[in-house]
Amino acid sequence: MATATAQVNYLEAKKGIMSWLFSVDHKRIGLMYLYALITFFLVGVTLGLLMRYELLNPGKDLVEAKTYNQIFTLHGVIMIFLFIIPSIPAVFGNFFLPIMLGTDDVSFPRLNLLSWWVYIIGAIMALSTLVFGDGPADTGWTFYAPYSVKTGTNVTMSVLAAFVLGFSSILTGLNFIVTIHRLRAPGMSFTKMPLFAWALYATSWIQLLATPIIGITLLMIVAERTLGVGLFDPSIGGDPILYQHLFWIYSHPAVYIMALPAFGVISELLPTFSHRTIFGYKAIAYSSLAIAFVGYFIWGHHMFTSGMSGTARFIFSMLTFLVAIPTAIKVFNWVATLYKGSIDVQTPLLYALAFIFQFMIGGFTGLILGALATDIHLHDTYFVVGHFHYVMFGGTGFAFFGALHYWYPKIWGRMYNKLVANIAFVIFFIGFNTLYFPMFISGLMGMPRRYYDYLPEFHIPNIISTVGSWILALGLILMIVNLIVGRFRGRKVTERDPWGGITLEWQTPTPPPVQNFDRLPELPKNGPYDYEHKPQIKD
Amino acid sequence: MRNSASTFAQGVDLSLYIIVGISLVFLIGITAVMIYFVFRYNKKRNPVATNIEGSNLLEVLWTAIPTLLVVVMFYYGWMGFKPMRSVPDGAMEVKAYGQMWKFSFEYPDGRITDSLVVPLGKPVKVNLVSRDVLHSFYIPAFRMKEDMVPGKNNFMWFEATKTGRYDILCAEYCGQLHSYMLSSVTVLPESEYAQWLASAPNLADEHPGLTLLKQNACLTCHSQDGSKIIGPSFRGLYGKTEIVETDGKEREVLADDEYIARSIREPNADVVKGYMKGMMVSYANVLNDEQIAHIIDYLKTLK
Amino acid sequence: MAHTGLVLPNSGHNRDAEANKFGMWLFLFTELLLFGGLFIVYMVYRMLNHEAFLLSSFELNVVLGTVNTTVLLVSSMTIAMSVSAIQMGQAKRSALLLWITFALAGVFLVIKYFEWSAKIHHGLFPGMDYYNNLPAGERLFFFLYYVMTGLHALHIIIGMVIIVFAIRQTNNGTLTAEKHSLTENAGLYWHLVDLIWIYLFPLFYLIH
Amino acid sequence: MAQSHDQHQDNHHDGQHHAVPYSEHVRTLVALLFLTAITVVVSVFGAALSTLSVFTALFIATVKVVVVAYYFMHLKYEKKIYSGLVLLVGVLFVALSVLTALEYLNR
Ligand code: HEA
Ligand code: HEA
Ligand code: HEC
Ligand code: CUA
Ligand SMILES: [Cu+2]
Repeated sequence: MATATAQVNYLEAKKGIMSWLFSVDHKRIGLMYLYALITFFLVGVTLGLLMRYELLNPGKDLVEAKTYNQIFTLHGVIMIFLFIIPSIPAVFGNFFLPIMLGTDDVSFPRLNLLSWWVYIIGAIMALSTLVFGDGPADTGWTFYAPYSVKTGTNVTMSVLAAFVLGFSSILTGLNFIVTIHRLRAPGMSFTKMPLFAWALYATSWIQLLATPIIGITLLMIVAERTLGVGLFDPSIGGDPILYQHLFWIYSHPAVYIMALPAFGVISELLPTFSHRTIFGYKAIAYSSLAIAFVGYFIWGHHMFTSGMSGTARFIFSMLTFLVAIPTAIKVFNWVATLYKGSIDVQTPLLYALAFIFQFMIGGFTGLILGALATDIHLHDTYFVVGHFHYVMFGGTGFAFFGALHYWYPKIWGRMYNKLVANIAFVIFFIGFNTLYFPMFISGLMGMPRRYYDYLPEFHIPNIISTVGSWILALGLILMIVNLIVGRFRGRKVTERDPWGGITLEWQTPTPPPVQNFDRLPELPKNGPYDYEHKPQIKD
Repeated sequence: MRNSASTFAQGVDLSLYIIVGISLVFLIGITAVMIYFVFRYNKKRNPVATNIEGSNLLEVLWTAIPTLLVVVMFYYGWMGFKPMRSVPDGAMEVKAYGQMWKFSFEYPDGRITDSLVVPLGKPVKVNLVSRDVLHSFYIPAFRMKEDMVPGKNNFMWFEATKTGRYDILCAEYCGQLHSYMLSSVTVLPESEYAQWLASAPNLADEHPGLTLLKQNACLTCHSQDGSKIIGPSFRGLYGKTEIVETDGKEREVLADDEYIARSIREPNADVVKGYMKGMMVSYANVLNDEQIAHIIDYLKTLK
Repeated sequence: MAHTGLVLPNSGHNRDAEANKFGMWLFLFTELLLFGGLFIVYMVYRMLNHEAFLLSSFELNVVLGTVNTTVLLVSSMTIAMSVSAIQMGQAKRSALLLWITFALAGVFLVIKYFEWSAKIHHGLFPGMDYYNNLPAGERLFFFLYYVMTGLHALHIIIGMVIIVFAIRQTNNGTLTAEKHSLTENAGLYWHLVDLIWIYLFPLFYLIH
Repeated sequence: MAQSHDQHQDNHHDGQHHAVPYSEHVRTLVALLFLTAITVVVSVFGAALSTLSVFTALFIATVKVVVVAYYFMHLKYEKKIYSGLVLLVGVLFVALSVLTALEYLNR
């Protein structure tokens, strides 16, 4: 067995910006995604802050109606296509999937680099609308026809950007599927794979099979705008509702592209910090596949008021409820994993617990929207805005930051200040709930979304929300500053396993060498979370 | 929740309470258990973890119970919704038009209004028509919403249960002034409603051209004071020389009767320089020659 | 780059022809669904404009369509043979078969070109007068016809580029009986182009 | 779907083991041309049976697609998982279409 000779960790292996931009090392690509993502996230979040400021009072506070409309569209486009869809797979999937499988890289390293570049090109296209043409699109991230065909703003570029970003997503998914099928360590069968890998596997299939449909749909919008032919134009018999079908055939499954990797992260965090095996491994693993599959057939719940046939509304509502069941299974198994553990309360665990709480609120409000009667009332109100921020930000966003705190020492070989991290978490958590919970109230009262101005009776919830956004901002700034400071000044971490984790990334040196392993990885005897037979690793 | 004023409110609110109720039980229960575990099995209190792989009984239980519960939720959702799509016979019919950024209503007797007036306790069917892009006709107090889709006839119906005035909001994003696309529905006791219906539409002594501009929402895009909204201002339009683009070529035209009438009937034939083609839709089937003449007549007064 | 000298048992040689092929299949799935979106649009508009679609399909030339179908099927066979050839180590023959495939693809495009230009000559193209005066349903039909056959033609061109690469690598000896992923994948891609045409042909030319 | 054995590749390379004989390709082509001929004939002479011919045509096209995938694309010789995935994608697409069609049929 080969043992460690001179190890060069991946951070120091090569120097210079070019060695990053054209690196085919999955770890470096993961980090490049991280830096790009955080940048776009800050842009998106700043737009969110602006919107909240505008909504502080009825009437004009800051910007004109048209600008407001452009802001929420760009906010949505950035958050969905540039942040949340790539987030966990592109950063942590890239970095850790190969290591967790016990291999040295993904199946197609150069394709992986290409995905990153395609992503950057798409991002530049999306942001270029700020400068070119008549400003960013003002259609909402859904680009509903026929307004998206009529408006003078730069919809064409925004839509093309989404198309390009879709390709990046497809290539990442393709790479992960092949990697998972071909590069698992000997002895690691599918049912001995870490749950994070399972989650990525299910996600990748959605990326692969749903994204092309929105690609072609968006191209049709471009064709309508530039060639003047009307596929969705009612005046020649086109059907705007068909656009909605095609859009949601992708975009509903896409919400599980956002959620499943987060479920994967939580399934890693809980066993590590409870120091025990996960409860119901198979149930969690297979429920990911079930969610991915059922998720394809419920897109119609976004269109309950569009004049669909009663039959369709019936079917879509029923199927929507089906998807709650595999999610419920996950939640119960997670909570059961805490039972009789030996729980070490660290920052990542706090994010995981907040995730479960907030995702439940998001999920339950999803059920309210999935029920026909209530959705008729709540569709396109702030209730929906509350719902999706709870699942996307309170869920996936929190899982993302949890993952960042969890894998941080492995990635950089340093540790952030834990106390500051916990304080930032508390502020973040309070801010989040203050910001988004009032949206359920204003939604129930009947305040429609995408409103530049609103009736005075909605004033109070809006004030609370806006104040919440400031608290949230404070927490986020504190967290990010803490992480940045830790990167340069933090305590050096050299032990392989600072949290006592068990999956293979904790067997490699910290930070990992270019080839990921300095000795053959050792699998625990009974599955990936078998703490009783945890391989002893010495430095 | 806001006051409820239609027969649907009960079904909607009931399904809301049921789902919220079940959800709260789970939310509070699960959160409490979670927090309890974190304290009880903290590593200080419980230094050695017990490995439990899982339990088939529990898996079955927590698959079956949520399944049952979601069936209940679905059932109430469906029952609350079902009546919304079956209009009772003999419902009174009104046509509602949505266009950027104004609702208007056409009654069977031909009168056109800016806001809806309906009798108490009578089913009213509203036929929803869009003249340009998607809109959504939303009356929160009635728990009722349905989209207006161009090129497609959609409808909704309701029966008001309380007199009063309730907001109508546009709930589907439709462009710049989406949040200003408001109207209201006034529910009158039957006798007052009959009175309203009998009274002649109040035309006041406004210029008929101005009335038409208001009724057709022209003024949401065209100002009368020279400022630019979505379209060019009407002030000083008549008799001015416009630079327009016709079939991709720029040319100058005099804004005379013929040009303005054409701009209303085929707005995309000559597109004024600096404005978007396609924003304004044709009013050829909405305004007749006489009405267009009234409008032109009025535009002449806007010096 | 072997800093540690450690070779993981599952990495290097699992990045092989099998992985390439698997990746290619996954890519084909995305292509199928890309066209799938258009097929759904076709389906819906056909349901909504039944008569108009029937009428319009008479405008298309069944003879040319049939010839083109035959051309594509034959080319599918030649490229499949080319894969067999390289597997048996007959590089020369493999390259020749690829050339034939390439030529047949060219024939397909030329015929398509004549079909399109005949239509355009009649003013049957979005934006032209004749087209603009058609009833709505027929306009939808022709628009879909252009988009779907156009996207298909684009795939043919991409396929031809891949074939040229395969020919070059066969000739300079990069592709061999042991290592011929490119030929195999070019073949798979080409068959996909064929598969899609197999549906496009009846949907546009035959169903009246 | 657990294909744990698919990673224990020994050193022999894939594809090498089955070079499909040319004659099989020729037979496949003949079959495909035959099926094409049927569709054309049915459609040209069966114009009266319009809706019927949609389904016949699509059915024959699907048979052709299966033939191409099975022989030309070597599914016959590949591991079962390939056919399984192709089937899955096919089913998924059909399901999406059917669900959409249902909506429009019930308008
Ligand atoms: C991460 C993204 C994400 C996730 C995971 C979800 C999850 C769900 N969503 Fe959400 N949704 C969005 C993102 C997401 N959504 C977005 C972005 C929009 C708006 C798009 C736009 O218009 O701009 C939206 C809109 C949206 C609508 C349309 C609203 C409208 O416009 O009218 C609906 C309607 O059915 C809905 C339903 C659901 C349901 C039922 C789930 C379910 O998957 C939730 C399942 C989870 C649970 C149920 C909680 C956990 C379970 C338990 C604790 C066990 C106990 C359970 C039971 C007893 C049942 N969502
Ligand atoms: C992951 C996805 C995500 C995330 C994280 C967020 C985050 C936020 N969103 Fe988001 N939102 C969406 C996705 C997301 N949103 C989507 C998809 C829509 C629908 C768009 C549409 O309708 O088309 C939407 C719509 C939407 C609306 C509705 C607009 C409308 O309908 O009119 C509102 C309104 O309040 C809002 C607010 C916010 C706020 C306040 C944040 C907060 O997180 C922001 C909190 C702010 C901070 C934490 C500030 C941090 C500040 C700094 C760090 C300073 C940095 C400074 C510089 C770089 C100079 N969002
Ligand atoms: C949704 C916005 C919108 C509405 C509603 C609208 N218009 Fe317009 N209108 C425009 C735009 C944009 C233009 C400039 C582009 C063009 O010429 O098509 C325009 C141009 C015109 C012109 C030519 C002006 C000039 O300067 O030459 C006239 C006249 C006109 N509109 C009349 C009307 C009338 C009358 C109505 C109502 C019955 C109406 N418009 C409703 C957006 C609108
Ligand atoms: Cu009309 Cu929004
Ligand atoms: Cu959804």
